[in-house]
Amino acid sequence: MSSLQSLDIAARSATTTPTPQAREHVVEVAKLIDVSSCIGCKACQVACMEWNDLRDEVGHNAGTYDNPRDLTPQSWTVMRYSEVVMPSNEGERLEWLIRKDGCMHCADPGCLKACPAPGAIVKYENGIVDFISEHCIGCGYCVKGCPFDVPRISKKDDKAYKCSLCADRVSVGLEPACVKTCPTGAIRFGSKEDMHEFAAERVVDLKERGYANAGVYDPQGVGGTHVMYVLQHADKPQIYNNLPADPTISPMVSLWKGVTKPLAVAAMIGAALAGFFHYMKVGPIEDEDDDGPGERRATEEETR
Amino acid sequence: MKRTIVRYQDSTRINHWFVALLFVFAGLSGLALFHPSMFFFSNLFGGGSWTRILHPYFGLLMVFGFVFLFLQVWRENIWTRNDTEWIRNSEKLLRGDEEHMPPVGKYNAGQKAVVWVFAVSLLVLLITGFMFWRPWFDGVFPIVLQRVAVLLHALAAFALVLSVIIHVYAAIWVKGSVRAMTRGTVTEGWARRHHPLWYKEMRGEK
Amino acid sequence: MGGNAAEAHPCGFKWVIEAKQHRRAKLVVVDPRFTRSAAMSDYYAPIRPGSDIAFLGGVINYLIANDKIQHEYVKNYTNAPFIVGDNFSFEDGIFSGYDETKRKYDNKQWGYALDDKGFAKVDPTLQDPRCVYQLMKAHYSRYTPEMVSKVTGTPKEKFLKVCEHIASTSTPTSTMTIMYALGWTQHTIGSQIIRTGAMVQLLLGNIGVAGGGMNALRGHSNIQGLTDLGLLSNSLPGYLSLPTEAEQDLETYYKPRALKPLRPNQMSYWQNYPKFFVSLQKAWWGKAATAENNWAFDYLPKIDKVYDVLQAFELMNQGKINGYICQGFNPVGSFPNKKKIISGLSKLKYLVVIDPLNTETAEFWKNYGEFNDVKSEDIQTAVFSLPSTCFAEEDGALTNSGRWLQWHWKGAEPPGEAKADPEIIADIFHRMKKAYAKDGGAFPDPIVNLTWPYKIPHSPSVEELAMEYNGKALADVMAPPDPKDPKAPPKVLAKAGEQLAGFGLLRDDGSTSSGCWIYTGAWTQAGNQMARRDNSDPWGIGQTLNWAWAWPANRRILYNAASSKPDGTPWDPTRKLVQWNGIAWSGSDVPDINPAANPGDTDRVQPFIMTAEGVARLYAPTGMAEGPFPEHYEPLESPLVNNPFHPGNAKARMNPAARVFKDDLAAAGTPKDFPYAATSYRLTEHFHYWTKNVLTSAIIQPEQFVEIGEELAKAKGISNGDRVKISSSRTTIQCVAVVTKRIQQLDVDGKKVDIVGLPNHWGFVGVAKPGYLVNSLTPFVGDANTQTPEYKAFTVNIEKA
Amino acid sequence: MEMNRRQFFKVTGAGLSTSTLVALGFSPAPALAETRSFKLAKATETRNTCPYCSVGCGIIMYSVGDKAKNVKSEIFHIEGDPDHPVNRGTLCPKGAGLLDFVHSPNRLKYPQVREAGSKEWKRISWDEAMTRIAKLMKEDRDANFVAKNADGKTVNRWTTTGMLCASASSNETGYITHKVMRSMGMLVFDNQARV
Repeated sequence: MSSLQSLDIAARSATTTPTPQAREHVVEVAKLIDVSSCIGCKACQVACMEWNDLRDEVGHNAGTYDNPRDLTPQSWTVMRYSEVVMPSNEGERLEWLIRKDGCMHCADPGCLKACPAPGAIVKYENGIVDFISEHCIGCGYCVKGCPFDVPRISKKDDKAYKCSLCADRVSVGLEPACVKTCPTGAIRFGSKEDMHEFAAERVVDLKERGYANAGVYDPQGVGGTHVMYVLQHADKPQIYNNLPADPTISPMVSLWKGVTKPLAVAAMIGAALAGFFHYMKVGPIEDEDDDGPGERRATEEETR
Repeated sequence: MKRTIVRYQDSTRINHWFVALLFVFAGLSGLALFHPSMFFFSNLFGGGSWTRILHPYFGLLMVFGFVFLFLQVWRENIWTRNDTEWIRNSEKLLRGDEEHMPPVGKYNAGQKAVVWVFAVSLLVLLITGFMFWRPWFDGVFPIVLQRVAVLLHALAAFALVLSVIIHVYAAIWVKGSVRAMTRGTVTEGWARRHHPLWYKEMRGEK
Repeated sequence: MGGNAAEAHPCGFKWVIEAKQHRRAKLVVVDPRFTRSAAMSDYYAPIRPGSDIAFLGGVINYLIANDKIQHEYVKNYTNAPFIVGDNFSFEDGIFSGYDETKRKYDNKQWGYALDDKGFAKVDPTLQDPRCVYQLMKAHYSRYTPEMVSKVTGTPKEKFLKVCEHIASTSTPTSTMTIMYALGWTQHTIGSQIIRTGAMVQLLLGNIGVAGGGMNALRGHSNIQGLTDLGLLSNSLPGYLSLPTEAEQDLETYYKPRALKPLRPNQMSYWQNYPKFFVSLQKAWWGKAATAENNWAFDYLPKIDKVYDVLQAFELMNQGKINGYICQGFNPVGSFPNKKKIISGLSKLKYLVVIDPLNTETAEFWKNYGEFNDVKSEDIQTAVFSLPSTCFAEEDGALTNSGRWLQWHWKGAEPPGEAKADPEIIADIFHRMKKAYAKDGGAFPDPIVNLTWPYKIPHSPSVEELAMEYNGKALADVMAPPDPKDPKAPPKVLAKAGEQLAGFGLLRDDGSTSSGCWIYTGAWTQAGNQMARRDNSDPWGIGQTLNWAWAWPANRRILYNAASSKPDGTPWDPTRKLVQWNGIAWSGSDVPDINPAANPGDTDRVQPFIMTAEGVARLYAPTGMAEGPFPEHYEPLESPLVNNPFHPGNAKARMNPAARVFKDDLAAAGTPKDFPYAATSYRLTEHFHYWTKNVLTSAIIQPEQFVEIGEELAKAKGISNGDRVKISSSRTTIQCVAVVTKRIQQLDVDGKKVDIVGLPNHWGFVGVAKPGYLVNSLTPFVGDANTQTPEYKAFTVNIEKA
Repeated sequence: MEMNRRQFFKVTGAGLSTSTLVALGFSPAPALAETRSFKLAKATETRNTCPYCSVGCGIIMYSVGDKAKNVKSEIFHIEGDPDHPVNRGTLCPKGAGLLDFVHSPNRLKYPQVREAGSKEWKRISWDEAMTRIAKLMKEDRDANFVAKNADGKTVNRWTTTGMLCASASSNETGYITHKVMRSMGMLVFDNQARV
């Protein structure tokens, strides 16, 4: 019985039976991050911290603007800064590409596929992938499953944490905190369809300004994502601080969590049953002293 | 009173049952994480988190115990040509016909195979287990390596459980075997019938 | 240029992105560093810190040379046709009227040539060699693209590309706005840099039009409000100014302030100065201000010299100041040359700090090891720290960059025993008043007679204070006799006791009172206009006249009559602002001109109503301390040994009228010891020295660092993340080095110049990592007009730590 | 397949035990998938302006309690004001972090004094602090007030005590501060507009 009638669950970790899906006519939401309008001000990081009552520790400056240095259980989104020199119609041009890193909310989430704990990871009907910490057992399988290396396990409580796309705000009809606060409107929120339309407009504008390969990043390798990027150089996503070019769930994970496991369980149960029926059919090899066949032959020899 | 022969010393038996018990714990807690259908086993260990915490320790202890057991029995389990012959005829044995089986020493080929599968799979389980043992080895291994480790761990676990099932069934199937491990002695008939070479050897000494 | 809106004003920068997305606007950024604004730019060009006038002078030269000027705008709305007097001259970097010993100019020699009726002569054809246009053309002919590239270090083709972008807005239908901030103000030639920018905008016809203008991105949330209310050493509320010693009576006091128009029929609004001044005196001293005592003129202190902050700390160091009160201000962090600031404070008898947060100033006497190495026992200053409320714990109005007075409401109680500022000030006032009433003392009159009409004397309510600065009628305010019907009984515009609706109702006969004339209209009889929250934008160009209230008279764009051609029709029909419809001026904003002033008249009322000329000033005969035309001068501490425009004249290396004291001039760093050009600036994650007390800001930008280019790093063997030592002629500090492609090495005047960037958000108090106050490095020198210290261009040396 | 009685019991026994296992509550726990409850549900909203830069963004402050007398209103969340025509609900990293300014550990809570030469603060009452300050100011003014300058002109100025005013305080605070300090003849008097 999910206590969340308004946002039905499309998929649940480690659950072999389908979740309640009668209400599937739900708008799929999406967050669009337009890297070409992002000024890297980190307002989204602060809004996320403040809304979710998270406070990372005050780290060090290691020679870049990236603070905190990486996603952590207390930092669900961080800005990644890369200074690249790209060819442009006026020769070389320095560009400062700043990408908001965080959960991509995949349509086919690797974390959910890898998670062994029932109900620890759920994907709602509107596309949000959320961690239900109360069921999380802290095994770290989600870290193996995620193609974008996003989930982080907290040392304090052994629970996995990541951006929840403000499922609590979205469930009462508000937009996520980072979307609302973004000063330049680089982060937009709405139905995935609308976001694709807006992204297309942005790509047209970017192409006019000399970015021939501008495009939308919505990788189909994971069935499309509910967090999409507009990139000035969509042909080379890796220059955005190694955003994977074609992210898919690792074959190891799909093998590991795919069809092999049920077969293995079946094989084990099968072996036990086979033993049982074999016992029924062939019957045990008795251990009587004298009338066993092998036994008879041996005794005849010595007693002679 | 049937005459019996001593098959296993007390220390070996205690060691065996120590490993067997830990196998049950490690196995059940492992199976809880293996497939959702068996996740309810985690309730035996106090819930999912405790299962995840205890499982590595059970595994470690089991391997630790197994090492001693292995040191005691590995000499008798060296594979000989005779064992290949046994394997070729094992199909008949399964149908209950023991006559055509070649004479066997202390361990027949089936038992040897089981021991070696135990050893290999426990080794793989140990190595791969460390690679994603949270939280102690959290950041030590790259994620790509951990993905391989997780897969191998599952495969090795599967092999181990399967061979344990076979091992247990064999013991039940061949009447009189269980007492070898429970009381350490077997009946002379059992020895003569199943392990003639070992029987001769024991009589030789006696 | 001169500002980094993406980092310092991100939510304001949203509208640059909107313009790019909806109007396909182009963003051009010229900055010593490739900032986060530059990351959004369509075109970026590097520039050496302190060489902005050279760049902009080059732009003026380019516009004139390539005839990219909006001629009709320049001819009608600027003083280009005005004829300059004969004794104005300019040789080798120095204007006429310079007194070298006092380092001051006497601007009487820069006046216009006046005709017999006292009006300035004009030559509409702009051919007269002494007309402003020709003089300007000659003055900036020296700023050739080659010279500009030599001085600024900006590669020539990049400079020309920027000029191309700027020139494209010279047509009436396309416009440009300049968004500048401290990047332009914090130089010894700061005010003149801004004037050069304004001149560029005037040549392009971009002032007074929608989407145009000179947008000063001001710093603090209410810096505009406090400047409007005159909290400056030489000011009174409403941009009135304190009398100087020489002005002993009202007559001489009014004369230089109530400017008579220099062209016939111009509004020259300052001629109403007496109405504003008398209303202020009545607001402050009520009945004690009467016609007999010149409306309590002598209650006001008279100025002998400018007591700006640099002067204050100079006097402190000379032991001439005993007490200092820092209300929400952290001079130890924000003023240049920290050593001099600390030594000044140490000579005080008492220091009072009123602040919601603990600051470096409050603890200047405490030893914080390498970050503040002082001996407490030698500092004999008694320091009082009084906790005050923060924005969330008080009602009131703040005035933003757009001159909007916005009311805000209190959401929580202050922590502990903290009190609101009005309460603290009231407390000081009452104790002083009681002491003077009881034991007398020096000139008690202005204190004991100060009006204090507040219902709760020890805690004046913000509503009462707002109503007071809006102003009210003390007696019935009569309309001036109607010329058409002189006999008609005069109409009563406002009854006694009523709040006044606008400064048009202020009188100089003592019948009205107003604490700040430009704020009249903020709290009228109809109530608190500042609390209005209707954000409708009927014209679709972002004009929300019913949101809050803007001074003056809720006008949102100043000089908006210039958005129409001389005949009153709009320059750009697609973006109308204010135009003449035959009967009156009207449009999407409150007209900044007499609504009935028909543009068709021969001497029409010109849009720039505050200037005596009625038109904008390309040539400034008064008002600027260092010359009517901006001229490039090097910063006090420059990597160059001389001013490339005037290599031979040592007097013209630095701004001849800059605010600098003798010992600081002598102690300035030389290019030999400190070869690298340095600039200090803000990051978007922090607000000066304030947010290092804020955990979220500390998390996203935890530790002090310096930014250097890859060439300098290679030369000094510094790799990314190393600790480095940065030294200027005043001290040495240490921090982490960020080696980046975003700072390029420039070649200037045949020399390679590296730039060192110093963000200034760290100190020894706060939750962020402790750091050095960057202003320990900066020189103690200020702008000639505003005395703003030169934080943006000085020289340092850098070593691996 | 002959299954004798004893074996039969063995099989049914195993089946019985597992089912009791389930009955003992070892069945998989009913999975609750609950998002975090919406924390602003019954908070009190107050409109305010961000105190940092001069864009003057509108903000909404959410505080605990519904202004009931026994509740000391505590702000627990600050967000942008979507109605404000300039920022339309957006906030920069500083504005979004205003909550940590209101609750900064460095907020001053009571008056303190540092005596001349001492190494640390000493807490004092408001009354004692203000009495001493007023006394110091009056003494300094009476001692150094200049009514007439060298050549006899009335100047009525007091330049030996100066003040720096907060550019982040409201117009009302600025107005009353200016009115009081100027009435004392203070000339060394500035605000952040100077830097």
